[in-house]
Amino acid sequence: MAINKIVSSFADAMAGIKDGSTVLIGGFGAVGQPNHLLDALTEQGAKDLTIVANNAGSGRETGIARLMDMGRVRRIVCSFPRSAGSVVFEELHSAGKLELELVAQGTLAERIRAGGAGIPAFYTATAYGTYIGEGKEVREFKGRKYILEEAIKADVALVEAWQADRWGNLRYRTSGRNFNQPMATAADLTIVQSQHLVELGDLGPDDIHTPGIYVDRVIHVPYGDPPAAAPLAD
Amino acid sequence: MAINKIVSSFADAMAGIKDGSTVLIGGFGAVGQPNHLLDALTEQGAKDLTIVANNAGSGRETGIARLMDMGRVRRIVCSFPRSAGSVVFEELHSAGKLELELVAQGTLAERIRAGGAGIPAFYTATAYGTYIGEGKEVREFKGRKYILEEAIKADVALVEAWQADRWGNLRYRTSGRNFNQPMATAADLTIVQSQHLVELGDLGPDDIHTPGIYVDRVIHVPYGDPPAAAPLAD
Amino acid sequence: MTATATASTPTADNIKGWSRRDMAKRLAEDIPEGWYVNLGIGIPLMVSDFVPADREVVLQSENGILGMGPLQTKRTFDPWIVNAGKQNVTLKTGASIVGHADSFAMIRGGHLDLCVLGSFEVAANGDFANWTTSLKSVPAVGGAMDLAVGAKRIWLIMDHTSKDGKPKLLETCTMPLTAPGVVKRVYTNLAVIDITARGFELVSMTPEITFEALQARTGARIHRKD
Amino acid sequence: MTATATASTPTADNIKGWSRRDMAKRLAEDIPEGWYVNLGIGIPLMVSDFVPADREVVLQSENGILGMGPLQTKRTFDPWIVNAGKQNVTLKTGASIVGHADSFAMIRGGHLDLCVLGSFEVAANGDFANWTTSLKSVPAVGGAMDLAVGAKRIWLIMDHTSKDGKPKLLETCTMPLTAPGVVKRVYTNLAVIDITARGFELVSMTPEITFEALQARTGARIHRKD
Repeated sequence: MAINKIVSSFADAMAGIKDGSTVLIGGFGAVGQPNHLLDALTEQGAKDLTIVANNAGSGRETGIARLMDMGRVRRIVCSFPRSAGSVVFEELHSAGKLELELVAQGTLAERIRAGGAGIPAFYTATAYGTYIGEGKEVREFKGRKYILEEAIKADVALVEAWQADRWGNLRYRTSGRNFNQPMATAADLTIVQSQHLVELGDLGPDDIHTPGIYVDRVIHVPYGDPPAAAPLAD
Repeated sequence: MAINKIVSSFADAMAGIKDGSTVLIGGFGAVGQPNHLLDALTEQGAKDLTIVANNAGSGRETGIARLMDMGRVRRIVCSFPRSAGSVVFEELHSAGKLELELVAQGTLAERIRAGGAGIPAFYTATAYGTYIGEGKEVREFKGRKYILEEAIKADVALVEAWQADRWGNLRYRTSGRNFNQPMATAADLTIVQSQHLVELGDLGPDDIHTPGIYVDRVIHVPYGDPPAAAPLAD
Repeated sequence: MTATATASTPTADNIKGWSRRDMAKRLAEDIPEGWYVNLGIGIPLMVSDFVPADREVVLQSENGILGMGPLQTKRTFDPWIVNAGKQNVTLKTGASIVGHADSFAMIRGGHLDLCVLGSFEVAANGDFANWTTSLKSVPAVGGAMDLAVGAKRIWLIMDHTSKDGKPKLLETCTMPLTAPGVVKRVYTNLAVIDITARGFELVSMTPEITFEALQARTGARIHRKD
Repeated sequence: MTATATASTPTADNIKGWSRRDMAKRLAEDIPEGWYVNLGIGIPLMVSDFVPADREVVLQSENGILGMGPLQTKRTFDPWIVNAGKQNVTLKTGASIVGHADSFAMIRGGHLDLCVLGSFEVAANGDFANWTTSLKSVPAVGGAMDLAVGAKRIWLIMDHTSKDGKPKLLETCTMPLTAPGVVKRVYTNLAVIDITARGFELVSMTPEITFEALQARTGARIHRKD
């Protein structure tokens, strides 16, 4: 026998995700988004979800937007809900069908990191004295004011990686690291779609971005490159 | 002109360290200890120092023990002050000439990480209900009790790395990473002794353990391997 | 100090002042070699084009890049590298990548020498408002509040007045704050103004305008440097 | 429950029970494949020698190793790799290294399935004391308190009594606690005992001893499993 976290079907990858789960979704822009896992979650059927992600999706046909459009999301925790194309978010939110918790991007990242690190709460200067900080506990340390923020610990994390081995050790490709790295640490069930599967030992001990202890399942999804963000100059 | 953090003398590396400074010292056991920087600090003359390190030195001739033996350390913050050979620590501490703040190892690492990350304080379950946690603020989150711990931010960090470039980007070798990595982020002046100097660009963007923003000065100290911890079997 | 000496409609004299490129260039020339700098989306990002070629300045992008280079061209295309504005950018030699938690630890830990942001409003006490004009619709905040409190200094690059001539440099911000008391300097089309303990302090201004006319376009007293 | 039925000096019958190797072996056989395990310095580290060869268990070392292998030999010598006890150890294929902050984030974040520690005392409520016998001299704590609260379960491996026959499994610890209420199971030379809501519960014991004699050597009631 041997540890083998690699699964061969999306059904196996998604098995056991319950209604009411909190789901972390990696990615920043189009880079590092676990789109195939999002599609698989849509297929799997869990509903009444809380989604934690930097953005609230765009368009209607894919990813977070599709999941929301199907009425499967009760609440979203994010820093940048509104952007070009976030039509589903805006429809549902303005109709009162989707709760929003707006979080500063760094606080979001740190709350997730804290969730993975066993820190239940921490103080931060970010958002003190602003609308987002209103109602939060304020405390002074060494003459500066901070607010208290609590950790985010999730049931499920959906992560995209560049390379993975059977222990679940991961490497990301440049900007694909983003939220994937902290999110991988902060869920009871971390599911990874990886562009490449490699042999155990191919990733050097000093070169692993996410140690396998954080990863539960890996599925091979060699989908290629994300789309270009915009037309480029010659 | 160009950014060049590489200095060529220990005097340049240590310039400006003031009496009364708090100094973080990397290393765990003999591995990753910035011994040449410690000698240079001894030479430089700053006194009334607060030292933050996992151990309180061993022997009398080198490193932290020598600095303490010369009467230059007022206070030490560490998790494992007492071990085989910590004679100078024990002499000074029992004579009332050296203050000790005993901190659980993980709390020490996290307080340093918090210092580098702009988190003034955080809650942790470690040491709740123990002698070390006595007198600290207790707070309950989701039914579990935690104590409040404040960040450690230092004036100086002494760090040992395996590779460094002129921007101060660093890589460590296996167990040499230890406290060096968080400590590099948590001081106003981070000074690195590096076994190897490499050209800018030799360290791949995905492979840098400490980005150069955290590093102020680098000196080339190709001292070779640390000693074996103990005699080995054949 | 009153503004009675100036025209009742301050913009009627049609002073345009510096162009956006001029503003970005002035700001770029004030960045010393070796600074670590985060440039906000939009005009702030233009600053990178004007850093003198012989001066090494390291640009950070909140999504985890330290050592960001210019926008990609078809020749340098790599869709895996994006900046905070989700544009495809290049990496400079020496660049490093970290994840989001480590990137914001870098930002919030006080390691950036400078963050340059655009803004709707700024007040004489250093408050500024750049993330939303109103809380009526759902706003997006992104990394603005983290950068605002985390960088060693915040410089704003913004128009001195709104299109209809209303001051954007004020005694007190009217829009939802991004952060209180953090702005150190403002580069506008009309002037460069420091924010100190006594409020707005003039550093320089476009030759097209008089001090009195500048004051008339500003919602709080501008002090001259001693 | 009283201990009156047993000899007044419980160790006079000279029962030794299991050897340290036996204890380590019993514990090792209870670790399922795929668990992430931190083994404390000393006897706990012996456990790694007895994990069945066909069972993959991943060992963590608090100084940043995940996937630690056996001690180095002269043939595999690499002075850059040490464990928490500062012994030179090997890395297994698939091992990864992190720094101290990330290693203790792993430990404190509840990611280890198991931590095995030695102990001076353990109480029926799950409290244990393994870091110092007294606060009179300066103690060293290291990572014990972090591991104690961070791992999903704490199993202790320890002698059932002191050399002079005093129980180490107690109603209440007398020495300074490492952590309150965290121990799930105790492997001693005489028995394997779970700690549940009702206190000590016998899992198994050495055939050399009777339940009554075991109880007499224990400072709190031992329940039989239902």
